[in-house]
Amino acid sequence: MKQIKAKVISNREIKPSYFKMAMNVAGLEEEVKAGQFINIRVTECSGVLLRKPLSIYRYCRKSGSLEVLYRTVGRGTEALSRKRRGEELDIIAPLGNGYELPAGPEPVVLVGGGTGAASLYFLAETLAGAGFSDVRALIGARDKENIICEKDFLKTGCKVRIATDDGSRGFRGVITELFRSIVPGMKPSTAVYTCGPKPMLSSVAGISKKFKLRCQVSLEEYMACGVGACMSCVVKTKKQSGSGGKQFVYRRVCKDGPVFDGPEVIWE
Amino acid sequence: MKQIKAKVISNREIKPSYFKMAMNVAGLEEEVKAGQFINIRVTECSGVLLRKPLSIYRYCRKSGSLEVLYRTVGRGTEALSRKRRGEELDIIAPLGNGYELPAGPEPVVLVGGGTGAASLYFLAETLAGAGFSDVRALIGARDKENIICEKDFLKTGCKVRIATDDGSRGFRGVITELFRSIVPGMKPSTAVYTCGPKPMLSSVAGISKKFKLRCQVSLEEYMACGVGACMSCVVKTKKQSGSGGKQFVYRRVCKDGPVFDGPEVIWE
Amino acid sequence: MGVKKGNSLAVNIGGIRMKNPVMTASGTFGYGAEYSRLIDINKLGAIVTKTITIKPRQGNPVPRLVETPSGIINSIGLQNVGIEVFLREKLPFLRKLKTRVIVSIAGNRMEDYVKLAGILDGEKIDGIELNISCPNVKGGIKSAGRTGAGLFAQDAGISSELVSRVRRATVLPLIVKLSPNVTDISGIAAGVEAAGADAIALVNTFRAMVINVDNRRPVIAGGTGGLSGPAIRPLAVRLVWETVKAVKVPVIGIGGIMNTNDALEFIIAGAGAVSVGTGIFVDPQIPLKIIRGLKEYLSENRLTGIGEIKGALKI
Amino acid sequence: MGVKKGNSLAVNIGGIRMKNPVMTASGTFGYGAEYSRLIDINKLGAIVTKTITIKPRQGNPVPRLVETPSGIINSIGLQNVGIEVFLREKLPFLRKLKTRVIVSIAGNRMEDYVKLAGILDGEKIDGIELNISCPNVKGGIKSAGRTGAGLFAQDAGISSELVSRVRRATVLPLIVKLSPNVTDISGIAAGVEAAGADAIALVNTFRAMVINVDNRRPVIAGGTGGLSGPAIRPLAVRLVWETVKAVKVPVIGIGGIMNTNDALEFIIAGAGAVSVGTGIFVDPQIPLKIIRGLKEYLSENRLTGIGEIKGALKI
Ligand SMILES: Cc1cc2nc3c(=O)[nH]c(=O)nc-3n(C[C@H](O)[C@H](O)[C@H](O)COP(=O)(O)OP(=O)(O)OC[C@H]3O[C@@H](n4cnc5c(N)ncnc54)[C@H](O)[C@@H]3O)c2cc1C
Ligand SMILES: Cc1cc2nc3c(=O)[nH]c(=O)nc-3n(C[C@H](O)[C@H](O)[C@H](O)COP(=O)(O)OP(=O)(O)OC[C@H]3O[C@@H](n4cnc5c(N)ncnc54)[C@H](O)[C@@H]3O)c2cc1C
Ligand SMILES: Cc1cc2nc3c(=O)[nH]c(=O)nc-3n(C[C@H](O)[C@H](O)[C@H](O)COP(=O)(O)O)c2cc1C
Ligand SMILES: Cc1cc2nc3c(=O)[nH]c(=O)nc-3n(C[C@H](O)[C@H](O)[C@H](O)COP(=O)(O)O)c2cc1C
Ligand code: FES
Ligand code: FES
Repeated sequence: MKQIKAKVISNREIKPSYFKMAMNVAGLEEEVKAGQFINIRVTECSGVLLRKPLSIYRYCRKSGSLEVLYRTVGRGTEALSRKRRGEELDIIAPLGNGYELPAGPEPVVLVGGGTGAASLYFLAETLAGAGFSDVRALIGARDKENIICEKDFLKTGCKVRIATDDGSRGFRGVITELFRSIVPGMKPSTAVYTCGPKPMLSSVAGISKKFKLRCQVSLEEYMACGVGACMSCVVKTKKQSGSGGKQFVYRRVCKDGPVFDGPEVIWE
Repeated sequence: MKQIKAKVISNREIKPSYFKMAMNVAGLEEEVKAGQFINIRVTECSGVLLRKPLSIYRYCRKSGSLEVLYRTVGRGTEALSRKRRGEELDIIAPLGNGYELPAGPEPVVLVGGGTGAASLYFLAETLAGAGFSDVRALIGARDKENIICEKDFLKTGCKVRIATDDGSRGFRGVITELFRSIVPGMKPSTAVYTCGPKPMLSSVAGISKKFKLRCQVSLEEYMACGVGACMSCVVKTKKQSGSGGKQFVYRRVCKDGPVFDGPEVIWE
Repeated sequence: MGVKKGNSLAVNIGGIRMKNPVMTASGTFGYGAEYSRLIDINKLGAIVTKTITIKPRQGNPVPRLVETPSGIINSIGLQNVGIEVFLREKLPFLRKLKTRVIVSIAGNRMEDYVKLAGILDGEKIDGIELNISCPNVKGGIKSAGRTGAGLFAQDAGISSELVSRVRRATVLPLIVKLSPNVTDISGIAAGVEAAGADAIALVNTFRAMVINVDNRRPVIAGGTGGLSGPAIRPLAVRLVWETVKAVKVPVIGIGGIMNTNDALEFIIAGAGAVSVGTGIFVDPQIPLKIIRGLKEYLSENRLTGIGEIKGALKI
Repeated sequence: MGVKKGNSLAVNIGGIRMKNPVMTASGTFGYGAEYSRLIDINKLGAIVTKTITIKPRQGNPVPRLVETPSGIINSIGLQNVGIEVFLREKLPFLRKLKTRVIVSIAGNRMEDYVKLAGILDGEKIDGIELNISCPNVKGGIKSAGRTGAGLFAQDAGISSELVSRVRRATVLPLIVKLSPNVTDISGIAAGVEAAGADAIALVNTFRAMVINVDNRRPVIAGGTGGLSGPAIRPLAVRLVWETVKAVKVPVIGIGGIMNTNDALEFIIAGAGAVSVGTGIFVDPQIPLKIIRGLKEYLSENRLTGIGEIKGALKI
């Protein structure tokens, strides 16, 4: 974890309201794992005060380039989308725990909804590099205009399936239905990773549990500090042994996560 | 007075921290006078809330182009300096009363300090257009790096004299000293116009009064509405007949000014 | 966006029937005329005038204004033309408008309010707003013969007494504008309601200070001023919500309203109407944009009247 | 910029000698360790820990946080590890630091404060801060057996009583953190001073509310939360200025401090030290930048110590 100035290398709109931004993080000197994120100060204007957390979508240690993939949803991401090559960003990176890779050569299923695909793509790349050959990516979105990273996944050698709510591409329906439909054929050793909206994560975790697949979920929560100090970003998790009489424990998405084991999380 | 969207035509740094911005105000449909100003919304970010008032530096009714000349001194002007060609600005224009032209073909002296030269240049252009042939412009600044509009004035046919505090160009000393040194040679019918920092205006007004020259001063005050509604931008002026027993009257720089007759103003 | 027929923005604020719940806040819209070339004033629900006093007031020295993060501080000190000139020169213009005209009044002593209300009682206006909460003038509690140097609106007892005295001086609808600079707004609000207020407006500005560290003086000539703008909106929404729970009369929500969403926050919290203040300076179109926005919100949510979401907060 | 020899930022805050007047505000700097990889904590004047309670607290449901114009609202609800785990697992790290360690404590009832102060009395810490002003927990006035539902710090009598009881339980320097949600800060401040406070910290957050107009629910799960950040700075500066006039003990200025200029505003208003809260989230370097900036200000103005500008406001 380090606070550095990162120069914008490029920042372009890959499709309406989705941006890819690359920046130079040469000073980082640290291992970066898929599932980790960075916290960006997007403007000096106090009207948008907090840093904005974005998952790491790509990282190349050699060139020192780090990429994020984001959708403009409000003031902060819009300010970010106006950054141009050469401008400097104040970032804190890398943050969070990241995905834990499977122990052996198990088959892997990645289930991504919306911009959740970004961190899963980085995971797919990592898995490919580590020799995992049976990786399937399921990408879901409202419609075909909102499908991202498809080509990225294909390039890593993944098998890719698409689901759209309106059926404009691939499976018609929510991605969890597509997931549910393929799970029965999976080996019990299959590792599931999922990132996206909370109801989707909850559902993927539930299905995985039912079929006894290990599932890691990457959560999002409103964050202030990003380093575990402020207790803003908590999620209800099952109490561990030794945590007394409590029914649950609030854990920090920024520090204890953002990746949690599916069964740990109390979905509400 | 109208609120319109003005597209930026150009916005360039003419010297360190001085910018010229041209915008298309085709919708204005109104006469624009030298000494008037516009009120610009520089950003949607609430961190800089108020509009920023800037004098009109140039206006061409035919092409619908309006120019301002500004120095970056804080958040608002800095945000403005980042605007690029094609972006739209929300402006209210034209505002204020503007300079009153001399009745006959009197000689004219313009005394400008800092960015005050901007509105005086527009006046010089107007005077040239109206056939005034004896116009002298005195421009003052800290040093030669901060002298602006010199060529502009020359092009209108003005005689130009420069004063710098550090003597790096022209007269060494404050512009009011230069003014004081030339006044004794002026005809009593000479019209004096001045725009710049308050102490300079006060001094120019004082010298003019002593030599019985008519002097118009263009004031600046912190503004909120710009249209005379909020009473933020007042200046103490001598009571007019009929204003009762008061020692002074607060008048609005935005609406009753920004141009006042020198002797009207109570300088403090 | 088609607006469904029958959608209605009309509201009744303590006897003042407005065609929509969007007003302009006192002191930010002058006497109306100043903005008449920029917006169609006739579309507004109501105008509240700059606060008027018995005698004309010069107001405070400059600087009277400074920008702060997402806000501004002002200390105008109620510069106004006085009731006489107001009635003679300003009111005729306002009367011609097709919007409700509410005259804000203030004084240093209770008697001033009573006298002004009495004078206005005979005039063709739609209501009176008692500004007992301006942080930029002297007077207040001390002038009522009590100890303490606060505003009238910082003392429940004095506020109630003032309102009941004014109540006897006029039959016009009476709006009482309260101060947010208090520990407990609900007691004060309940007090002025009991004393005869027809509606409550809040918030007035929060007392605030900015210091110039170079010359070590306050930036505002008077030392402190009143903070307004988006910075205070979350505080104002909370205060309106607390007030609504304490009274039955309508509450006018004010504080940092910049768009339809902001106006809706106040209405959902329980406000019967909203006033735009600082927002007018930023964009004079804001009140009209909000009126359009509220209509759309009603259509989109298949509501027939703004009353259906008033106080609809689920908590 | 060369720093003149002899310039001194050292301050004594109610018996706590700090090498500089720049602290971190409770709840925004965790237990110190969280930020240790991002800044050199040893350079800080003092750290104030997250508020500790007797038992561990789960805190409030999420969302606990929302951004507002130039501010944030939080309702963490004092999630903390409890005094036992704090002493065992968190304090050892803090003790090793070359900065002052102030432990913030709170409880639902007065006895909780007394008990915690008693426990901490024997520990190697530099001071205790009594958080009697957190707007996000239950307890307060009601728990003291009085009527009303406010915070301890909203009632002068209760605040004084609480402080004098805690005073008897510890010889450690006692900082009392006050609430800005009051009509008159000076009476409350004078009361806690008389009851034995060694210093006063303010402001804690302002109670605030944001509503989601789509689902018509408050964005913060608990309904309201506390507003902090630059939005409140002008209010905090005013409150510190009023407090300084009412008491002799040092006042720690808190509220929206983002840079040296902001810190100087508080100091010139009369604060003996300043705490950075929300600013830490925006840029963890802010406290260290302020320390450097204060040194430069002293040099540039040929001052030998920060005490020379403390309360230097000309008004
Ligand atoms: C660990 C993590 C990784 C993320 N990765 C990505 C990513 O790779 N790509 C992407 O497009 N988005 C990602 N997000 C979401 C992204 O942070 C928000 O979209 C962004 O902060 C919105 O800011 P805004 O000012 O544009 O919108 P706002 O108008 O402020 O808010 C829009 C919505 O965004 C969410 N949000 C706002 N601020 C924060 C914050 N500080 N922390 C968390 N959520 C917030 C809220 O739910 C809010 O309703 C991630 C979030 C987290 C917590
Ligand atoms: C009628 C008028 C005409 C002007 N013409 C020009 C011009 O042609 N060129 C030019 O460079 N500048 C001009 N100014 C000054 C210009 O408006 C300020 O420099 C600008 O508003 C500063 O904004 P900021 O956010 O960059 O600085 P800030 O950091 O906000 O303030 C820097 C200083 O600028 C002044 N200022 C800030 N806001 C306002 C405001 N709303 N109204 C008045 N003064 C303010 C204050 O004195 C402040 O101390 C004019 C001002 C007025 C009133
Ligand atoms: C420049 C200015 C002048 C004001 N004058 C008055 C006034 O004369 N009477 C009054 O009751 N309120 C006055 N106010 C307060 C506003 O009416 C309003 O209550 C406050 O600004 C909060 O709303 P806002 O955040 O939308 O501005 C004034 C506010 C400003 C900014
Ligand atoms: C996320 C968060 C948590 C906080 N927790 C505490 C706390 O536990 N105890 C306390 O006394 N104050 C707490 N505060 C208040 C701060 O210490 C500080 O008083 C307030 O935020 C104002 O300062 P600022 O504007 O610099 O943030 C918290 C503030 C924030 C933003
Ligand atoms: S964002 Fe502060 S603890 Fe996670
Ligand atoms: S800026 Fe409002 S009256 Fe001049």
